[in-house]
Order: sequence, then structure tokens, then C-alpha cells
Amino acid sequence: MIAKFLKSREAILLAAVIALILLVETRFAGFAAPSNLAGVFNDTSILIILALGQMAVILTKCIDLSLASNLALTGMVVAMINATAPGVPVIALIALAIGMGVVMGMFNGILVWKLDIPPIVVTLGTLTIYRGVIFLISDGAWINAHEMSGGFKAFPRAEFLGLPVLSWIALLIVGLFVVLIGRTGLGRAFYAVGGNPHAAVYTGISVGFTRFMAFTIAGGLAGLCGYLWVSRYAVAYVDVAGGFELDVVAACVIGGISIAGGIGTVGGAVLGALFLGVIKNALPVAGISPFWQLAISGAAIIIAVAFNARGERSKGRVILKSAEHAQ
Amino acid sequence: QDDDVRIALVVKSLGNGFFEAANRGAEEAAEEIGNVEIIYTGPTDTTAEGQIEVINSLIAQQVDAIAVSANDPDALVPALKKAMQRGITVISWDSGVAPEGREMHLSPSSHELIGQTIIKLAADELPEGGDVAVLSATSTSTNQNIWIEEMNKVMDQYPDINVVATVYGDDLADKSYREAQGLMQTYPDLDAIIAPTSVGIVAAAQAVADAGKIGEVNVTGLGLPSEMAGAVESGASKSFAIWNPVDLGYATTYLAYNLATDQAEAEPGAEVGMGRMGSATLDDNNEAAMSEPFKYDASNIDEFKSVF
Amino acid sequence: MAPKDYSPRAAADTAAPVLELRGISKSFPGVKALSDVALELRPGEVTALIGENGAGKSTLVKILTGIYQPDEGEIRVDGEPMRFATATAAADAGVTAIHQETVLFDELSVGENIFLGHAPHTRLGLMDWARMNREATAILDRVGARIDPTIPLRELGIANKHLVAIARALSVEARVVVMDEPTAALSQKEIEELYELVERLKAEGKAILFISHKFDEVFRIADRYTVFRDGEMVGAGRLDETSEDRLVELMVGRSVDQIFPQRHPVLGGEVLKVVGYSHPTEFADINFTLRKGEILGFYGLVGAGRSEFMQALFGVTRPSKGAIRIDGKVAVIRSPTEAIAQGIVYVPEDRGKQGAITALPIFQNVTLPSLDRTSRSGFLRMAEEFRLAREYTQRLDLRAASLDQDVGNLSGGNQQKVVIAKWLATKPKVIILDEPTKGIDVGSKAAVHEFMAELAAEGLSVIMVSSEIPEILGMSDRVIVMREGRMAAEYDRADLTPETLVRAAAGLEEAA
Amino acid sequence: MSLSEGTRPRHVPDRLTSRSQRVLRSWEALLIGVAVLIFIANTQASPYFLNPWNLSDATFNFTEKAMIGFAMALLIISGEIDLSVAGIIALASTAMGYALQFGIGTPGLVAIGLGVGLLCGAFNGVLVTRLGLPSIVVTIGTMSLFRGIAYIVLGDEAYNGYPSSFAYFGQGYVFWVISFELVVFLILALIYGILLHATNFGRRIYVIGNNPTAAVFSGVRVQRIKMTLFLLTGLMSGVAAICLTSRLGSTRPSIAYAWELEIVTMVVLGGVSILGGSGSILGVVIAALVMGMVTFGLGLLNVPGIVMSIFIGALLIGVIALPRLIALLRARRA
Ligand SMILES: Nc1ncnc2c1ncn2[C@@H]1O[C@H](COP(=O)(O)OP(=O)(O)OP(=O)(O)O)[C@@H](O)[C@H]1O
Ligand SMILES: Nc1ncnc2c1ncn2[C@@H]1O[C@H](COP(=O)(O)OP(=O)(O)OP(=O)(O)O)[C@@H](O)[C@H]1O
Ligand SMILES: [Mg+2]
Ligand SMILES: [Mg+2]
Repeated sequence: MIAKFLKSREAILLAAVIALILLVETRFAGFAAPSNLAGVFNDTSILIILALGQMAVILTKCIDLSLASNLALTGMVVAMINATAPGVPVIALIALAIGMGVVMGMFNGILVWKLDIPPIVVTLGTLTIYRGVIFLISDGAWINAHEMSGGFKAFPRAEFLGLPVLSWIALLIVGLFVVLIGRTGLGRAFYAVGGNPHAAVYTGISVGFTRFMAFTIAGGLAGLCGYLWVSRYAVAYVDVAGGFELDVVAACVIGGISIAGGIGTVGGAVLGALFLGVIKNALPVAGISPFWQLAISGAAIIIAVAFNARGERSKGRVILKSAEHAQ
Repeated sequence: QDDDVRIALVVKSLGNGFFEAANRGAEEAAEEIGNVEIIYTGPTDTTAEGQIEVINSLIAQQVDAIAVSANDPDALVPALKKAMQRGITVISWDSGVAPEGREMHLSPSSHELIGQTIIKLAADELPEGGDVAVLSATSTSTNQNIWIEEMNKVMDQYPDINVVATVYGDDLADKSYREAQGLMQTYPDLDAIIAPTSVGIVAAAQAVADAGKIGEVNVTGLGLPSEMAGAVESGASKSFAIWNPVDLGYATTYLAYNLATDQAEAEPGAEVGMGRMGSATLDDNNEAAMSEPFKYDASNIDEFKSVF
Repeated sequence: MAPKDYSPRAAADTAAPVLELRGISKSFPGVKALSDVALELRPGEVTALIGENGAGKSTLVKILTGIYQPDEGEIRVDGEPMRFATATAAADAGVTAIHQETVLFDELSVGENIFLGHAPHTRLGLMDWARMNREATAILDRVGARIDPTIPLRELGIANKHLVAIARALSVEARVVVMDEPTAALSQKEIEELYELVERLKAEGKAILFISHKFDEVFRIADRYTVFRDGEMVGAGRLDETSEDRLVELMVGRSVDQIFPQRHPVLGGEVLKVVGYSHPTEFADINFTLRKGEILGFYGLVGAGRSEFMQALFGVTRPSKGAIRIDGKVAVIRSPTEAIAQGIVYVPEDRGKQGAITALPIFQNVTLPSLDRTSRSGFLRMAEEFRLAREYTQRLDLRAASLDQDVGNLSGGNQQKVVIAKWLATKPKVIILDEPTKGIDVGSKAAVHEFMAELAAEGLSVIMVSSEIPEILGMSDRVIVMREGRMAAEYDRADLTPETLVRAAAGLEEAA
Repeated sequence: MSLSEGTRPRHVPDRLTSRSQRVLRSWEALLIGVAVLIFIANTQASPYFLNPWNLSDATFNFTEKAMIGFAMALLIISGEIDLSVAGIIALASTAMGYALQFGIGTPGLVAIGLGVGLLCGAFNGVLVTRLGLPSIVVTIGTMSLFRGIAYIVLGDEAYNGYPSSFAYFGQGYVFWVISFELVVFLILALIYGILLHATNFGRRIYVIGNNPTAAVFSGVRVQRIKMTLFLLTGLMSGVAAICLTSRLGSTRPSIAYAWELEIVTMVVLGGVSILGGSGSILGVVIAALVMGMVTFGLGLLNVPGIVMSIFIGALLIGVIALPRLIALLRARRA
């Protein structure tokens, strides 16, 4: 069991994350302190949540480029509601955010399922549409901290057992995903649909519906992140999380989620996100110019995908009996 | 309608509260003058390419004047030159364009005054001296770099103040927030963060509040009263400064109008009227300063926070 | 046509059938896969379904398991008409199957492959992995496979994968178990265990449909038989009332009325010589020579590695050992491009995936490998392409609306003609035809056979891989039989009977 | 000797539908319709639209993107994609700016821009064809890597002071209102049109995109062609980098930010199947014009760029969804 874990992608990634933390620690004592690491985790929470949503989509052999726009749109809507009607309870806004995200995810999903349009085209379109709608409803105006109610901003930062609620939400979602992916029919269907769509039909799984569900879940998570982002940074504007969709894909890829579908774990996605999060946080602390960040994450993606691909290469079939035993 | 003087106010990006306020000043000036139509426009993200597209469509509409706050001092030059060739009056304001791309430039304040103001704001709260760090805006923008330079020039007046770092938040809320966090982690004894950018200062104040360091770390710099009201109230920021963007938009409109209608000529030494803001005197580079920055603190914030 | 062999006694059986099929028909574009077939399965009985490749056996299995819907006909379970709209519906009705293709998931664990879609749940509605793995171990034990259910499927060899597929079929509570060539990929020991399993299932009162090409096992475990030929049912009855010869006759019956072209081979000199060709995992030690104007047949059971060897010969994969000579000169082939340049071409077995570019028009398919000839300094010349395409498609008597019709709209046989035309247009020395008539209708088959004979008569050397005994017997000058990646035997045409071929391929005895 | 002696071979005509009929029913026809509608709408909406100088200025909205779009179309037809093109622009532009510091003249700068483009394309190509990695992931990585290197080199600085002769590429006019960039765009459209539709190379691109396995089995050198396409895409990014740098007269690492998605949108809107195997250069040209007209027309109405992108996104989904929706409804009715 342990030996198997040590050989897994997750273990290697975990080692890489730890090595990275220790490396920074040598240059800047205090980085590896628990309180700082908790801060890094809190900072990475949103990336983790989105990476899990993206993972569900990628597992089914699709991709969702509209997650960041979905996030920005829901974030703007809840911020505007909060600014005009501060009386609406935060919990209702969170429910609304998730609901809106779900609807946007379903829109992607239905186009993929019923009209069979390639996911990349669908989400490339909705990526720009969702973001444009933000401008239409907000007129480009920012919603700033002072326009938001205290409760709206306080919720994600409220501390509970030493960790902010934002971190707890991320942990909760990770937990839910462990259950969803590992212990439910839908979660397993993600793997089946992405791993071998043809064979999925033989097991009675609807490929289109499963993909639809993946988009819906990812959308709901993006909606939730919309609220979290906006309240966390206490600001909402058109360009919130611009370009973040690719960070999310990058986290998945680094975490060993195969873009070809059917391969990947919750732990991998979380570690992939943490890897990027640690880099983002470590660079300024370690005194490396932040201008290095982009190149480093790019290189990390390439190395990760090259590394993961080694294991995925198929062996072909084995006909010779001698060869089979020799394996 | 057709004999209206059409003045395009091109901003760095739409949706920025600062520019919205400038637009209000421009509209105020337009109303005062009477036959002026303001076209308020700009790209949605702060890129030079986006501004060029906007400028091209303004040229096509044959507006009478373009007043631009530039995302890049050089990249806009060819497009603006073309505008001038087609008889359009071009001025820059707030964030300048290289001289060959405009007739004149209006700085909201002089760079010296701003540089001196931001360090003074920090130093006034630190009679014993201490460590301060700078959280700058877009890593590529002209203004912040000059201001920081001017600030450094007067640092010898504050022997006890130490500038320990300069970081860039790229005018993104989340990045600025993270950079501010990083500063506090890297320099546990930090006493103040100077953010000469309206995005950065808000993010830094938020980061300080979230880190529970109100009272320990003072956030100051340039910000908008409406955005900074909360920070002043909570004590994360004791004071900050800004020129009045409403005035800036107002003055810009007057300048553009006067140049476009040939009531004044943009040349060194010329005095161009700015309505209630007096008049601007152009220097050798055809540049002028509007006024000095204005300090906001708990005593006057409530009065201004609803203005801009 | 051989007379239909409906045993009169079949109707007098006592047990009522669990599953009845009546008048089932199913067509695919260009092929009538099943035409008005009927079948009855009774509890505690094993019915063998036999027939040549492409006879429609697997199609029937897919209809039984809800993957395909029949065009016509009726399925009854316990006398009640049923519709199997999805795979789940069929499983709920108690029908389970081991499919011929492994429809499994490489990245999932063995246990999950067995239980996907019907895994045991805890009271909270969540999957119960522990119980699943326990039950998987139990089922794997039943099929005699000692496989850890927690390892990913991809770590298994082909035989073990097949055992997992069998275990999957047994994981549902079923009354009807369908096995589509379950022993094809298994070794002798595993086969023995499978036979025992079938006995046990029989004793439990399950109705079993057992599809196989191997007569010995059919006689050993089945009680009844049904024979399909070209999508029709041509015989059924009790096995103890028939003989191996009779079954072969029923199955291969078409050879009686199918006329293969008369050939008078005049063999020339050696064109191709293959010495010791080997691959690390797929085939080993292949030796033969091919003469001008010769048709060399390669026979074997599906999965014997013939295609893999041919693909290595064509440069798609590279051998680990061995050498070839073409026209007496040593040649090295590292890619299909080099093979084509040397005059060796390959008509692949998987037409849709490897042969035809279905979304492109006929003429573009035909001229693809000859583009350098039809073009001028790299620029296409459409007129020249049409000329070449017209020449070769006419030679093959292609039926199509126009030459710029997409190949995907053609019937299987005509698609095959396009692929063959494509290769003939390169003017090759050796043409390798891998299952050239697989899945094409009888008329097209005859055309392909006739054509092959004429090619040989023109001096082209032909290697024909086929799993159809009459085709092998009717066309080849010489036959090589492969088994498990090795050459099992080599015959001159004169020495051949269907039985010797079947026995050599199955490894039953060394008939030399 | 005929093989089917006795039976006369049946005649199969070359074509059933004439070329003109095909064109009328094609994607390109649909797009041209859309383009005409937008053109008419623009002339109605703004009196400034129909002015040669204005239209000429408007071409800059798409010429550089379309240059890359042509190569991208080939790449996507072959079943791959390159999302690093904007990153390549940033890196090539930075390299030119860097070289400028050493007093290198215009010819040298051009060579460097093209060379860096080629190198970046080669890097992508090697990763995809030699290591067999999925291009979408590889180029998401190199997108960050290339632009990241530009950031490392430049930080918050900018290069400017390009020689005046260099300005010609992005600001020069060949004839009256016909800019140098427009001429390059038209010539490249022609070259790529011929390359894709009239050469063996182009034919093989379609074959690879339709069925890579069958392509290998037909003796097509799949990896070599894909490598060439990555090189071409890199080269075109280099050309675009030269034009854009020349037009801006300065280099910042954020240059051409987020262009990759606009370019892919242009190509897909042009009827190139994102799954590979079909598409035409004419379609890409029309799509470029459509996108250029939409942005320019809305720009004349001072509609912000982000609102324009709603139109583009809706157009993208709408144009692809419409035929499928109709087919679906028809199937349901039947
Ligand atoms: N999905 C499909 N589309 C088109 N044709 C098909 C399809 N599936 C099967 N066929 C054709 O239907 C016929 C019957 O095929 P089937 O697989 O049922 O044969 P089989 O008896 O199982 O043969 P084998 O012994 O080779 O497994 C063949 O001609 C085959 O090519
Ligand atoms: N599990 C597998 N992995 C990879 N390729 C496979 C696999 N199964 C089948 N193939 C490919 O599909 C085709 C059909 O294989 P098939 O089952 O006919 O066996 P084969 O190895 O071709 O043996 P033969 O030609 O002797 O029947 C072949 O080209 C083979 O390479
Ligand atoms: Mg079968
Ligand atoms: Mg085969």
C-alpha cells in the first residue's frame, strides 16, 4: 500500500511541493511555519476548488475554458446585489452564486450534450459572452469594499479553529469531491466516459449526460468561487480572475489529470493547485522577481505533462506467451 | 448637434472609479462651455493595443479632440500622429504620451510634488522612523516609476525612514493583495506600505486588515476617497492623498476645447485656460501641472467619499 | 445451399425457454448483419452459436444486451415481450454477456471494472469499496483468476483482462449468460477452468449462449448448437445428434455454392524473403518466401498476431530481429513510406480506422499514396487525379454515385475496393490483404476474389490474411498458419482440408 | 488488360454537383451572408463607416491576427493546436527590442523576429511530435514560458526607439490606403490558400486531420508534416510580431495579450473544425473580415471592446450550433 503510494504521481508531486517549500525556507526562514503555510493554503483555496471542477470536466474528455468568466459574472452579480440590498443574507447570496454558476455550467453542458459541439468551442464562446455580460450589467463600474456589507466581506475570513472559513470551504469541497469521485456512480462514470467512451455504453452509462453533469458541477463550483473571490478581495470588476481559466487547467495538468480524459485523482488536482500556489507565494518572499513567475509555471506545466506522459504510453498488445510472463 | 465640439476622453480602462470621476468633471465642463459633446471611451483592459483600436475608431468618427490617458507612452504615438494629421487635436492627461504624439500633456500634479507627498504622508505617522515598502501599480506604467524616483530624491530628508522594497501589483486587486501579504511576511517589522495607485492601496489596506496588523502597518499613498473610506475608518490607513479627478477631467476638457477651437496654441510658455481651475502654463515639453495632491484623513473623508 | 437442419426433437423439450428471439433482423450501412434469425435459450443448457467471421454472432450478442436495437423482431423473456433500450435494461432483465471486444477500462481497478454500473452501496448510498473488492475476489476465484482486485486493469495481460471481462459478466445476478468467444485469448489451463465454470453455471440453472470457433470445445461443453451464416440461421439442433463434419459443412456451406475463381498459377522467381522476423511482444521467428504471381494465405484464429506481423512488414512497427530481401536484395523497411517505395503495400484489416479516410472523396483516397505521381512539382492536378482514380476504380468495378463522393457513404465492400484501388495505383510488387473480405457482402466478396486471382495472374505477389477457411482454401497457393504469434504450420494447397487448418490454428495436434 | 472482361465496367462520373453548387451550400457561403449583413448594418449605423481611410485603419484590427490564423488553420485542420502564438509574439518582440540595444538594424531585427518565431515553433513541434505530448497542454505551458521569458528580460521596462525604417511594416502604406500589413495579409491568404488547397502538402494535412492512423498506413509522414506546421505557425507569429512591434513602436511583455483565443475563435468561426480534418483558408479570410467589421462597426458606435466580444462569442456558438440545431429539430420531427 505504502510502496504503491510512493510510486504514484501524487507522491512525486507531494515531494515536489514539500521540496519547494523547504527550498524557500532555506532562503527565507519562516516560510514553512504552519501559520504561513496556512496562509498559502488559504490563498490557493479558490484555485483548488476550481481545479476540482475542471478536473471533473477533463476526466470526461472535455475542457471548460469559461470557468473564470463564470466566476467573475457570479461574483459581480452577488456584489451588486449586496451593494444595493445589503439586507439580503450572505447565505442567500452564496446559494444564488452557486445557482447561477450551475445554470451557466448547464448551458455549456447542454450544448456539448445535445448539439454535440466540441467543448473547447462552446466554452471559448461562453468565456467571452459571460465576461461581456459583466460589463453590460455593471457598466464597467467597480464594486468596492465600502459598498459591500460587513457580513459579505467577513464570511470568508472569519476564523474557525484557526483557519479562515475560505480554507474550510476548500477543505469541505475537497472532501465532497473525494466522496463524489471515489464513492458515487457519477464520479466513477466520469472516469468511464473519459477513459473509454465506447465501452461506457456497454455498461449502460450515458456519455452525453455524464459530461453535462461534469459541466454543471464545475459551473456550480465556479459560481461559489465567484462569491468567495469577490468577498475575499473585497472588490468586483469586469476583469476579475482574467486569464485564470488557464491557471486552472495548468493546475490540473501539473496534478496529473490527463487532458485525454479518464486519468487523474482529487489528490493530484489539489497538489497541482498547491504547487502553483506555493510558487506564487514563494517568489515574492524568496526575493525572486515576480516576473519569473509566469515562466516558472509554464516550465512546470511542460515538465509535468512530459513526466505524466511517460506512464500513459500504451504498450501495445502482448500476444507472445513468453513476453507476457516476462513482464 | 453637428457643430458641437466632440471631445473624446480616452481612459486607460473603462470601469475604473478614478476615470469615472474624471468623466463627471468633463461633463461638468461640457455643460459649462455649452456646445461640447464628451465621448467617454477606452479599452476594457489596460493595453496599448486596445487603446489604439479605440483611437482608430475615434479618428474614423472625425472627433474634434482626443484627450488620452495612455497605457504606453510610445505605442500610441503612431495612432495619435495619424489623428493629428487628420486635423484632430490630441492632448494627453494623467498618464502621458511621448511629445511627438500629442500637442500637450496635463499632469494632475507635478511629479515632484507627488513624490514628496507620498513619503511625507508615511513619515508624518512615523516620528521615530521605521521601515516602509512601496506597492506600485502596473509594473509598466510611467507615472508610478517617476513618482517613486522623485520620492527617492527626497529620502535624505527622512534619515530614519527605510524603504525596504518595491513590489508590483500590476493594478490587479488580487495580485496587489498577495504582494502586500508577501511584504508583511518578508518584513515582519514593516511600519508602512506606500501604494501610489488606487487599486494597490485598497488591496494593501485589505491585506493589512486581514493580517490583523491594523495599527502596526499604516497604508498610505494615492487612493480614491470612496474606496478608501473603509480603510480610514478601520485605521488601516491613517491618511492618503489624491488630486481631484473631477477637477482633472474638467481641466482636460477645457484644455482640449481651447486647443481644438484654436483659442489657444500649444507651445512652450503658452497659457491655456482651464475654467475654474485657472490656467495651465506649458513648459519646454509642452507639459503642465494642474495642482498639488490633496490629503484625505479621518477629518475630511466623509465629506469626499460620496464625491468620487 | 445446404438444407436447414431444424432438429424435430428440439420442439419436444420440456423446460420452457427463458429467452426467445424471433425474426430478428439488423442492418448496417451496406451490410445486412442479421436476417430473420430466431433463438431459444433454456435454463441449465448450453447453446453453442457457431458461424464464420462476420456471420452476425456478435451483432446478436449486442442486441441481446441492449447495445443495438433490432430493426425487426421480438425478444421475449419468460414469454413476455421486452425491449432492451440500454445495457442496463438488459442487465435488469437478467441477461449478461462477455463481449468479444474487451469493453473494459484500463485506468480503473480490476474490481471496479467488474462492478462498474452496479457496485455495492453502503447504507448512505455510497459505493462500498471494501465489499466490492471482497465480492470481486470471490467472483475472480470462481473464474479461477488469482488477480488482486485493487490493481489497475492496465497492469494485466490480455488473458487476465479477458478473465476480468468474464468476471464482470458473472457479477450481475443473471439467468442468461452470453459468452462471445470467451476462450480466444486464454491459455489451456485457464480454458479448463472456464469449462468448469460453465458446468457450474449450468448446474445453477442458467441459460448459456456460447460462441466459439473451436469445435472441440463446442462438443465438450455445449448441449445444443445454432449455426449462422451470412446473417442467417442455417441450422440448429442437439449436438449429440450431429457430427463435427456436419457442423463444418453447415458453417462453411457456402464453399459448396460459392465458386472461387479458377486459377492456373504460373509462379515466377522469389520476390520477397522474410528471415527470422521477430517482435518483442507480438510475434516471433517468421520465415517464408513469396514468389512472383503467388497467393500466400495466412490463417489463424483472431488474435494470432497475423496483423501485427504484416504491419511490421509494412513498416508501421519495427521488428526487433530479422531481415527481408526484395528481389534478392537486402531491404530495410522502417516506415510505410519506405515499404511503398520498395513495392510492398498493405490493405489493413480495420478499414474504418486504418484504411479509408471516410470524410474525404473517393478520388482523393485513391490518389493519396500516388500524389507524387499525379502532381507536378508539389501542386495538385485534379484532372490527373480523376484520371487515375477512374482507371483503378473501374478496374475494380466500384459502385458509387460519383468519384467525389465521400468514402464514408459507400458500403463496406465498396470502401474496400477504394482501399485496394489506392494501393494498386502505386503499382506494387507485393500486396498484403488483411482480411480483405471481412464484413463485406457476398457479391463484393466474389469480386474481390476474382480480382485477387487476376492480380496474381498479372504477376503480382499477394499475401492474404484471412480467418475464413473457404477463402483460404479457395484462393491460396500456399498457407501459413499462425498461432500465438508464431508460425504453427505451413502447407501447400494440395495438402489442405478445413480440419487440418482448424486443428493447426487451435494447436490441437501438430498436423504437418 | 482489363480485369472485368465481358462485363463492361460501369461508368462513375467524376462529380455530381458542380463546384458552384458546392460553394453555394458551403460554410463560406453562410459566412459571406453574415459578412454582408454586418456590412449593411454598419453602413446604416454610422455615416463614418464607408470611408476608405477608415476602412483601411480598420484592417489593422485583424491583419496581424489573421496572419497567424492562416497557419493556425492548417495546424487545427491537422488535428493539433498552438495556444502559445501570442507568447511567441511577446518573445520575438522582446528579442528584437533586445537586439536593438546593440544597434542592430532593420534587416537584422526582421531576421531575429522570424528566427525566434521559428525557434519557438520548433520547440512546440519537438515536444508534440517527438515526445508525443498533447499539443493543447504543451502550448498552454509554452504560452506562459515564452511570455514569461519576455517578462524576465523586460520586467517593467519597455524597449522603444525602433529605427524609422522599421516602422514601415506596421505603419507603412504600399499604395494609397492599402497598408503594408494589408498587402502581407492578402499575399499570405493567397499563399496559404494555395498551400492548403492546391498542393500535395495541403492534401496530406486534411488526411492527417481526418484519420491520422490511416494517414500513417498510407505512407504519409505524419510527424514531419505536423512539425512543419508548428514551424509555420511559429514563423507566422514572428511575422505578426514584426508588424505589431513596428506598429506600436515599442515592446512590452504584455504585448498581444490574450490574442491566442481571438485567433482560435477566428479560425473556428471560419469553419475550421476544431476536431481537425476540415476547413478552408477562404473561410478564415471571411471570418477575419467579419470579426474586423464587427469590432470596427461597434467601435464607431463607441461600444466597449468587451461588449463586442459578446457578439463574437455568440456568433461563434450560434454559427456552429445553428446547422446542428436544425438537423436535430428535423430529426425530431421525422
Ligand atoms: N457497427 C457496425 N457498423 C457496420 N457494420 C457492422 C457493425 N457491426 C457489425 N457490422 C457488420 O455486421 C456483420 C456481422 O458482424 P458480427 O460482428 O456480428 O460478426 P461475428 O459473427 O461476430 O464475427 P466474428 O466471428 O468475426 O466475431 C459483419 O459484416 C460486420 O462487418
Ligand atoms: N488490445 C489491443 N491493443 C492494441 N491493438 C489492438 C488490440 N486489440 C486489437 N488490436 C488491433 O486491432 C486489429 C484487430 O486485431 P485482431 O483481433 O484481428 O487480432 P490480430 O492481432 O490482428 O490477429 P489476427 O490478424 O491473427 O487475427 C489489429 O490491427 C490489432 O493490432
Ligand atoms: Mg464476433
Ligand atoms: Mg487481424
